[in-house]
Amino acid sequence: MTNSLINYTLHLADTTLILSQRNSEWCGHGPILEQDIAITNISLDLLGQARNFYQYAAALKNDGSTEDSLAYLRTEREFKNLLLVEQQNGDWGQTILRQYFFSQYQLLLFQQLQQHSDEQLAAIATKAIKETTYHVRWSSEWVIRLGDGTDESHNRMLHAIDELWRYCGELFEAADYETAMGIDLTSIKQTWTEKVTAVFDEAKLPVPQNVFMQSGGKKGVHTEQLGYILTELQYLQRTYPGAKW
Amino acid sequence: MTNSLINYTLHLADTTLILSQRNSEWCGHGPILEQDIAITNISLDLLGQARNFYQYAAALKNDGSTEDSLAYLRTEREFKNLLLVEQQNGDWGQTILRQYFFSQYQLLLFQQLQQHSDEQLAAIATKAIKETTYHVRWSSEWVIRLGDGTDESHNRMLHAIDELWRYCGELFEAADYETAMGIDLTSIKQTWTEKVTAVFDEAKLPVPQNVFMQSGGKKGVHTEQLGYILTELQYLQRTYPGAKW
Amino acid sequence: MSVHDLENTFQRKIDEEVKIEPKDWMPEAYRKTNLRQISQHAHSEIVGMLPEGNWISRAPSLKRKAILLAKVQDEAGHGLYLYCAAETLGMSREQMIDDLHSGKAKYSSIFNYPTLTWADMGAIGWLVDGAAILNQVMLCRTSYGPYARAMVRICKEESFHQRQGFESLLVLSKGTPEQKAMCQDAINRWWWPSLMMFGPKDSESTNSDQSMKWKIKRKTNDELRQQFVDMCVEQVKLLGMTLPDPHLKWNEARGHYDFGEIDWNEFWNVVKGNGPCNKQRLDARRKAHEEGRWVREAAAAHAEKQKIKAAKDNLAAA
Amino acid sequence: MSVHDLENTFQRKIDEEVKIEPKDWMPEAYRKTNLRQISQHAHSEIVGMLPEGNWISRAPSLKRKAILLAKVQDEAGHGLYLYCAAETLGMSREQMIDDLHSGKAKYSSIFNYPTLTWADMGAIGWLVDGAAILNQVMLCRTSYGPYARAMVRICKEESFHQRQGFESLLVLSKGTPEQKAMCQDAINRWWWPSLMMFGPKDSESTNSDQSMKWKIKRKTNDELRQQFVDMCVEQVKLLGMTLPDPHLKWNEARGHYDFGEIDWNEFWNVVKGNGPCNKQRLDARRKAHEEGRWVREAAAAHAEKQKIKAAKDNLAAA
Repeated sequence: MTNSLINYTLHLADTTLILSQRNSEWCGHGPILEQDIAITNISLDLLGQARNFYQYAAALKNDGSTEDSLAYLRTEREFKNLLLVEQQNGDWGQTILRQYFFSQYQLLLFQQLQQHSDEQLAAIATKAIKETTYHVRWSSEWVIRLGDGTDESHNRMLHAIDELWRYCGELFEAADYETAMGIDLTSIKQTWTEKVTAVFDEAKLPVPQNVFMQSGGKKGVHTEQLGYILTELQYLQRTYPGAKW
Repeated sequence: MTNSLINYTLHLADTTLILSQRNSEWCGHGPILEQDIAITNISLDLLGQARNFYQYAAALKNDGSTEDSLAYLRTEREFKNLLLVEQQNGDWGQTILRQYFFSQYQLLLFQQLQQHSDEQLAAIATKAIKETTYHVRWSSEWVIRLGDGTDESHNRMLHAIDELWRYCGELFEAADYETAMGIDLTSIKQTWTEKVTAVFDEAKLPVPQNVFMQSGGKKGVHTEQLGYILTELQYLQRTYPGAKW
Repeated sequence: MSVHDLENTFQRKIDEEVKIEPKDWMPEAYRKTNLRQISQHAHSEIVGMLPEGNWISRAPSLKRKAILLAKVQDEAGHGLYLYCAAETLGMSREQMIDDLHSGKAKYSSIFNYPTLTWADMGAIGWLVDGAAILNQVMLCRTSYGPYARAMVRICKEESFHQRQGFESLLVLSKGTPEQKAMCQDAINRWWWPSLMMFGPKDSESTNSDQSMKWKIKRKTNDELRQQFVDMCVEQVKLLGMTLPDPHLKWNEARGHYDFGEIDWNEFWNVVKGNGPCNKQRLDARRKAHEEGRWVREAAAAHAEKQKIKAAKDNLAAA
Repeated sequence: MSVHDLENTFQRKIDEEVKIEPKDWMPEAYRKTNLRQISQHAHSEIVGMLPEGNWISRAPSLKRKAILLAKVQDEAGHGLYLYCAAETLGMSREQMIDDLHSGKAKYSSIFNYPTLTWADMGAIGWLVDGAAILNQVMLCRTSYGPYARAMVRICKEESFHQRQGFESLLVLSKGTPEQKAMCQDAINRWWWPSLMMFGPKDSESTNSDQSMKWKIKRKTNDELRQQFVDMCVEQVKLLGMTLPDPHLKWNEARGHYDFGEIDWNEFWNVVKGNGPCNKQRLDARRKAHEEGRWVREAAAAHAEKQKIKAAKDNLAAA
């Protein structure tokens, strides 16, 4: 049980960290100042969640691990983040679509985790519900704004869907540790699909059918993206082992 | 004297390594298969030169340093490469222009080094003359082809000149260790300017006047580019210290 | 009222520390000076996100990453307050941004220097924010109301940033030999540019007299610079580091530290556009603006569609 | 000569191991099959540069970086030989590339897998090049002259690559615990996809009979696959590693190793376009082609200008 709990917590931590890292690439480069602030804010929120999860995982491992040793000293095959969050930012449309797909899922997941028997996970989830609700609202509004904006924005959203949809299946494919933790991804999938369909409908965007889904992230088999993210993220800790910052 | 020799050799090594690294980013992404091969070939040549210089520097330091410890375990402020070679590839025009600026300079430098009292530097330079002559020919032909090709290619070359010219001054600004080594950059600058002017003339490209020149690379004060190059280059050695590959 | 009366009323408000508000009459030169200063301050906040944003992905601990993200986000927020304050003086944000991108409007030269190591983050917090704070505390009492109020909000956050920057250097100064060297190196590279943040010597500063009279500026360049030096000389002792100025020396008679001559060549060169990162900073801002165009256009188009839809729904309901 | 006579002459050449050359008469199906196979082989070399090119910047030593660069460069060269050989059969390189980008033409599915660690470089050299070599040695005796000659040149270099790949794994296998684990992990991920390189089982392979008759293909899929398994089972012992197949077992009666069933679902899925990297590989090739358009156009424009200038000079000289 504990192994599954640790792995699951690491999955949650890695996922939020990597998405935070990707979003933070926009800092200073956003399309509008207010949105630069918003995406950085979301990045901060996700980082805060990641830190909570890493700290919990470190406590569970009880072997000297810290939030930093877990984030900075593990390698690609040990990371358990979703493939979706390691994908490149692409344009603004791709970034907010990735956020919407993820946050819609995360909100439903956190709502479920609030009831989980593991009190710490439940507490972290509870703490994060309010900001995640905002993430869903902010990103879904952007999906609609861009899907039903100009021809150009609509086409860019079609392209973004083509890039990202194939990574949405993994959200609902339970890894062994998720099953062991009793996470019900089936009901989450159903609600997620309904919500996404409704938003896409308002955004005048088509919901893809019959797309083959990629997976592997939850088990440490990533795309070629993650390695590069880690070279930047981990460089200083690798270069100055044991130093305090 | 030895300190200057070591620093100068490291400057030569770092410069060729970083340019090799930049060029190799094109591998598999070049505009024409034959040019993919050519740029990869140049990358290999430069890497070969870098290895010769690093191996010599390691021998001079005589403190357990190896070509790999020098390339993989020094940090940004210790690297002495020219600012020119750490700049981004940009488009094909910017890449071949960077190559031309550098190779034209390197050929003149190597011709001078062939006569240097340090036999090893002279030997390395001699060995590299033939391939460097080819680099000059290959890149200058591309400058002409693109400068006097289509309107689009001409404009892209103008943009490339705007990006890179400001880094050409540093080629001829002697660092202390270059002066100590008796390198005559003044005569190199004169010939370089004549050659570049002739090529630009044939390419129907304007030679910029009165551009403020950036420098610092030879002294370890780089642009914000180098740090990122090193996170990728050095990651595995930093992650697995002491391992053999 | 005659112009002469208006001018008298205006100057009396200033002398009596009554804030000038957007709807008040003001001399054209006062409006222009404030607009230039406030918008350039806003540009500085935005451009200033870039050298620090450069180290977010490589921050060496999750805590430092969070602190840095929050700092840069605050700076964006400051830019927002300041653009809003500047807009009250009659120029649109779009126009201000165009002026920045065309080179017509300036931003603080300090951001034209590259951030080369992690320690630069601490050095920027300590020295750059430190210098900015001296300027800004003064500006909290500036005569133009919207500017003063924006500055009060900003000052609160900047003090926090400066303390975190210093704390980050303190940790390095107690760390490994490499970290100590990294700390000293960053201080060596950021010290003189920070002194340059206070602008030219008073004797060569063109705008000063009128700005002092209108209480846009409340202390001179040299006064602020001296205050900064005096403060930093004490603070650097806590780090066990040195400032890269062999001429730093307590002058008993003046009651201040003497310090070396700034390289004014470098100062003017960077102001003129020849600093290490001038091109990169503006290229980055222009690129963000250009690549964001389709996003802004789509948002506007969508908003328009919503308006039309709402109008239709109203008609239908009526 | 009647078609019947032409066909007889053609088949007799093949039976007597006389190469078919570009100017020879050949059945349309023979021409098409060779064109498809050679061009797809060329595409494979080019696309194959991508998974390996992915580790050039991160190669863990200068020597390994040089070896990898040289390998990828060789592959580009192989692609060049093969495109030239294919062009002799009546299709331009431009058209072949368009077919690749449109999805009409295939390339070896093995390259649709991601390279996730440095050890993947060694695994690809050992297993993927190893499998390719078995195919290619056979092709050195293929009936179409230009293809056979290209393959002879290619085989020389590929053997070298395979040895370097194996040697790279050998070093890992004698290294730190992390390196050993990295080595085993890469073998685990690349083993089954390498077996899939030999294609469907003979019983389900559509092209085989005619290809065997025309000596385009000289051994069956299953024959080659068995040869590969037998070889690798011995080689993996030298690494002190295991192959991820619990059913591997020497079969005395057959004189070969029995091995487990390939996941044909995965095989067909990847062929159909659903592998982990299918999209990325084609996107990268299309992008390179698109972004290179202005370069090719400029080169052509310049060449044209040179021609005109030369013609003028000739006239002037006359």
